[in-house]
Amino acid sequence: MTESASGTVNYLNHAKGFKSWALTLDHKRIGLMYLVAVSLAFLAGGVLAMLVRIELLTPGETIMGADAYNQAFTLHAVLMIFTFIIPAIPAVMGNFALPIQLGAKDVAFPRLNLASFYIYLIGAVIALGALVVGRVDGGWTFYTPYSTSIGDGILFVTAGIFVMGFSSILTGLNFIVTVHKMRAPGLTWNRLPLFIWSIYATSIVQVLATPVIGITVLLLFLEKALLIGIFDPALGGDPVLFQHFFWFYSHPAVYIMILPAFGVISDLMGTFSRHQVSGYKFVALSSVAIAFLGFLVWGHHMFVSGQSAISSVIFSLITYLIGIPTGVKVINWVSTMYKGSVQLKSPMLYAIMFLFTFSIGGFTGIMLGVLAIDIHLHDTYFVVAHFHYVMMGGNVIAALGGLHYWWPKMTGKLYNEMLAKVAAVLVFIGFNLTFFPQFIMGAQGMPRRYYDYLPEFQGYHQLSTYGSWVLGVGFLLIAYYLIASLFKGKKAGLNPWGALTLEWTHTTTPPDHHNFHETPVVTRGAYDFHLATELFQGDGEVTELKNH
Amino acid sequence: MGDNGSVWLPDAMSTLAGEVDALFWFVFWTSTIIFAMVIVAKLYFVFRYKRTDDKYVPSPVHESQALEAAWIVLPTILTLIVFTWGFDLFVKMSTPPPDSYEITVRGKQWAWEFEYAEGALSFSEMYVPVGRPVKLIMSSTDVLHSFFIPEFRIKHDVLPNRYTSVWFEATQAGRYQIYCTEYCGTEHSGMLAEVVVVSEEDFASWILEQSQDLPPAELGEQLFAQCAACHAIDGSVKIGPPLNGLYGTQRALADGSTVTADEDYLKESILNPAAKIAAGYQPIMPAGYSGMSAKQIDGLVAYIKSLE
Amino acid sequence: MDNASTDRPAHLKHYFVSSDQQFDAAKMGMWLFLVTEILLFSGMFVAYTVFRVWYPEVFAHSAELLDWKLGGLNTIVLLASSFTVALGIHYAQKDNQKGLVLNLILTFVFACTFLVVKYFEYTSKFEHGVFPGAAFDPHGVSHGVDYALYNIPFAAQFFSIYFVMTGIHGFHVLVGMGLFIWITRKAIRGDFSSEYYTPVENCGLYWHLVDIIWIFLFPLLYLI
Amino acid sequence: MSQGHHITSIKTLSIVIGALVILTGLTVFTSRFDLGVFTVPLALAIATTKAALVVTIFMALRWDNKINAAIFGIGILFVIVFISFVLFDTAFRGDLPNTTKGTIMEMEASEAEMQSREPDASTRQFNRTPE
Ligand code: HEA
Ligand code: HEA
Ligand code: HEC
Ligand code: CUA
Ligand SMILES: [Cu+2]
Repeated sequence: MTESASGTVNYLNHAKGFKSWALTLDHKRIGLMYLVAVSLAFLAGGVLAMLVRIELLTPGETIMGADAYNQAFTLHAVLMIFTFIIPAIPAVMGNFALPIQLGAKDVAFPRLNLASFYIYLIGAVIALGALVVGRVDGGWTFYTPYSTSIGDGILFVTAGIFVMGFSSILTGLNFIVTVHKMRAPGLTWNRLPLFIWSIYATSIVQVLATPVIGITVLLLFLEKALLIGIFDPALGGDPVLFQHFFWFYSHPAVYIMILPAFGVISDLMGTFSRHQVSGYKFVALSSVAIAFLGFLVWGHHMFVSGQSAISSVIFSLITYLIGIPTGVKVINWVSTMYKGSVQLKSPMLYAIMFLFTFSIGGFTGIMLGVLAIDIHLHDTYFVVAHFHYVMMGGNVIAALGGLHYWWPKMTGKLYNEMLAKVAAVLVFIGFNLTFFPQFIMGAQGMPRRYYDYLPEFQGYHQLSTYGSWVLGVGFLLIAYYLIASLFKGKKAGLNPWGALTLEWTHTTTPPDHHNFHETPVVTRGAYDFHLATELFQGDGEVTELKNH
Repeated sequence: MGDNGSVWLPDAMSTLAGEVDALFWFVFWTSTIIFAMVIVAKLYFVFRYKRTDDKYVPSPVHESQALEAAWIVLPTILTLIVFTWGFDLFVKMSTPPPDSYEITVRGKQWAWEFEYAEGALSFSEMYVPVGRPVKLIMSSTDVLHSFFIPEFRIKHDVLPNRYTSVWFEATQAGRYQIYCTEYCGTEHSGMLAEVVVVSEEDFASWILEQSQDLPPAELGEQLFAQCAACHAIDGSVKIGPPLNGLYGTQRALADGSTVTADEDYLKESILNPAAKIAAGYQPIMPAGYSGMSAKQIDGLVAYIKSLE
Repeated sequence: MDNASTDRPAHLKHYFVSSDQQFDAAKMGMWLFLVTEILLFSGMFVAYTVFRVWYPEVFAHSAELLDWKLGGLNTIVLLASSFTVALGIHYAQKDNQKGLVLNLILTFVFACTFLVVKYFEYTSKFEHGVFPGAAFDPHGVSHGVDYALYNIPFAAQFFSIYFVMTGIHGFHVLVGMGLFIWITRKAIRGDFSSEYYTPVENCGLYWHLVDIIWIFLFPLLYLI
Repeated sequence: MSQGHHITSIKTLSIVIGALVILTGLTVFTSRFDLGVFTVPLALAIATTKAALVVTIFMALRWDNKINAAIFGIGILFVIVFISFVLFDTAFRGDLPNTTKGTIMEMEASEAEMQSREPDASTRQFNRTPE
């Protein structure tokens, strides 16, 4: 990255040395540091997933014992959820792109932003301390009283999650204030890029829900350390109450994971169809609707837990309602392409794949929300498949789309488009091969969190494991060409995709240290391609931009 | 698959299973149809409106409020249908008929124990009569478990502080798998059992047989089902030490001393496992077996003695 | 960094357009932060409500063990400190340095008083074996109260909730004291004026929230 | 710029602190009497009034930007959601017969009590739902 973008001064090269990164207040650099951290977390979580899959290749012990397996899937989930997927899009792409899309010079509280990053790192390290101290095998849901009766490792994991929660809260708080207070002149709410709308909605959820996981893990910590008897039935507590606490956060948290993905997809759909995103207002407001409704459905994880029927009914009903704003989005994305000009670059390829995989995940979510059906499907591989389809097939696929979209802007380099397409297809095939069979075996009755299983499920498990290998190859390929692009990638133009948001039209590639030399004045919506007068361009060509 | 199962669902073997399946298929097919429409439209648009001219900027399409509203109203109606249906069935599945035959089920790390009204006990096999509603009254002696029989489409968490129940009416004799589906520790995946559905007469005679006195070693063999998750009897090491050939040997303990594995030692190991810890093992054997009757303990000891 | 043009005051960060924007942003951030605090405490209130609904008699009975006089005293102390903070901000807005500093110091003193009272409350409970969690074992007699009478099922839950709630609250008081030391020093240095007093305003907001939490804790734990 | 910011007069602040102290006295005073079902609502109503005074005047939300009031309101709303939705479960646990109303601990306690009353009540029944 030494002399990117033909020696012009930009945020990557204006200052050098370790300190200029470690102490930077620049949202773009912080975004990049998150990118590195989050990728490592994904790598670690992914390696554990591979081990889990290999273990399940045959019934009984394949490569590890029951204890090791239980810790592997717990750690896989904790890493993936708390250290990877929650910060993935907001902290990486949100940090990088959101202030520029707003026409701001930085986020509202840059110091807080840097602090969030370090808090995240500290939290992650504490959580991993559990590995050193003792076994943690409760599953990522840590249901009591099992979780409080296992080793002391649980204290570290809860402390780590507590700390990482602050990072998430502070990031969300920062973005809400930034969106409210730092929009460029002319950038009305109706003109905001949909990415911003969805990050905004996400931030609301982060601010409102994360404190509750804080108090939950704190109480769990005290339950273990002092036996305070709120959750532990042996001491007069109620284990189902813990589940309420946990899911009050963790259901909204799934919208922390998916709403940013929605935002990325909206931006990709608009840009690569070169068309107004259809139903702009509906798409924007449905994010906020999902954010709020998302708080009212947590009990759908507890239909067989022994909670009262009246709450099951309420939760089930509201669960369906979430499908409606989501459906509004899906259908509007599809109709954005209608009479558009669709270009299948690799980011768009991911967006198209997203529609497929996320919809499967969403529809199976609706099936799980049906009271009578969930009784059969709860805690089987059907649920495992559902949430990988929404998290991996939703968030991760969208994150890959976003990464490929913003990569040229972040690094100033173009990656190999051919390899990118191959990798996208590999990921798509591998993903479906891994997780589709899990729907079937789940419906057949294969319970989750099983180290050993009955021989009749072996065929499905094998398919799934082979799929995970294809997936692994796909990710390795992505890692390869992205890293390679840093060293020998072609120089990226100002606006290789012909997008209309400010990071493409009003700043250099890579962006200047202060984003803009003059505060941009916005005169049109984020997807008003027909009002744009600048030339659209192919790869690498330099465009004449109106305001430069 | 079996007689009335499919690629997706296992055989439906209880009176309500068929109704659950009907709902499942309704949701499955409506979802599939909507999904297919989304995907077909998507693919069609991708190819139909593929970019050919790099300079071409399409003009915006006028949005139809009516269309937007339709996307909101239609799914709402569909989901409300599914909700009502699912709720209705849920209530049915949660309300056992008053004349149900009752079995008490206890989950413990990591075995199931079934106690019948007549006082009979069984482990890892639950006998039930065909064609008669059966209600299971369940509790746990340690952590959360969950009781799941796929063929009957029933599942409910088993809690340590509360009785929960499920009910079913089996429609055909046969053996079906019981799983634990709430994560409960190392051997969670080994917490299996089977439900054995037999005719009303066979059930009656089985119960009768159970209440008769068994020779101690045979009683012990039955009871041992709940130990089998941790103790092998073929010399292999599971979570606990193998118990065959144990009797009469010298045991090294974790504190460095040794002890002869006589009857007293066996008894103590069961009643108060923490007292003497076998070297090389974690002190994780549950203390919950002290509740067994003297006869049962004697049976277990006799059985362990008999193991070669 | 060509922004540092002449008319920008020293406290204005380069990425803000105006002092007003900066002030509004900071204040909005603070309100958001307060909301996260409220939700953090909400977990404890949920636990309290659930157990209270299940065991109302036990909770009403256990509450008798807490000294409402000390609790009431602390309520007044915290209310007074809220008042002095509000006064402090008033003086800051009026450019009255002395008034500001004096009131900040008073607030700090009230906060100390609160914690001292809390300390005596805690120790008098510990003496009689009233601990959170498994160590709960009330015994002995003091002021004519026989503690052993409170050794009933689910009283332990009440006291666990009491200690966790007041403990977290006390921690917030401690943090608040740290904040007041910090801004008092700045105030003495003369950093604040009617043009710029954002930190005072935000610390004040935080402190009022701590007060509000206590306003609810007091009747719930001590009185009913 | 301070012209834009509301300055609360010392008089207003003093009135509020007076009211707060009086309300504190009132809540202590009323708690001395047994008001039955009104005990809790009354205490909560007084506490809410006090909190509202602090929020609107001391924290100056009354004169503040509307967005801050909205933020605060949403926060309170979700606390209410949290408490009430949890109560939908905990207050109605056991409304279908597949979960018992009482915990095993409670059932055993009432069982023991019944047995001590009528010596021959020896058959143990699990599926009874005690009130
Ligand atoms: C990114 C994460 C994410 C997302 C977005 C979702 C989205 C949804 N989830 Fe999922 N879920 C998880 C992550 C996620 N989930 C996780 C991690 C678990 C398991 C946790 C654990 O136990 O470990 C879980 C578990 C889970 C359960 C509990 C299962 C069980 O344990 O028994 C349920 C039950 O209701 C559920 C429902 C839903 C629903 C209804 C949606 C909806 O939001 C989906 C909405 C989308 C659509 C419906 C598709 C698009 C819509 C249309 C094209 C319009 C037409 C639609 C209709 C007519 C309906 N989820
Ligand atoms: C974001 C969330 C997320 C993601 C992305 C994944 C990804 C994967 N998961 Fe995960 N999983 C969960 C969240 C997630 N999972 C959760 C919450 C659970 C529940 C746990 C519980 O029950 O408590 C679970 C459980 C779970 C199970 C069930 C275990 C059980 O119940 O017994 C299985 C089994 O197949 C599985 C498999 C996989 C696989 C094969 C992937 C693959 O998609 C992984 C692919 C990734 C890689 C192969 C990494 C390669 C990456 C690179 C090479 C990157 C390059 C690096 C740089 C650029 C530095 N997961
Ligand atoms: C949770 C797993 C678990 C279960 C279930 C379990 N045990 Fe054990 N058992 C252990 C472990 C671990 C040890 C070794 C540590 C010790 O000595 O306590 C052990 C030790 C023993 C010993 C002493 C063996 C020796 O080598 O010295 C006996 C006898 C025994 N168990 C009998 C039983 C019987 C009988 C049951 C069922 C009624 C049972 N156990 C159930 C885990 C278990
Ligand atoms: Cu018992 Cu899992
Ligand atoms: Cu959910």
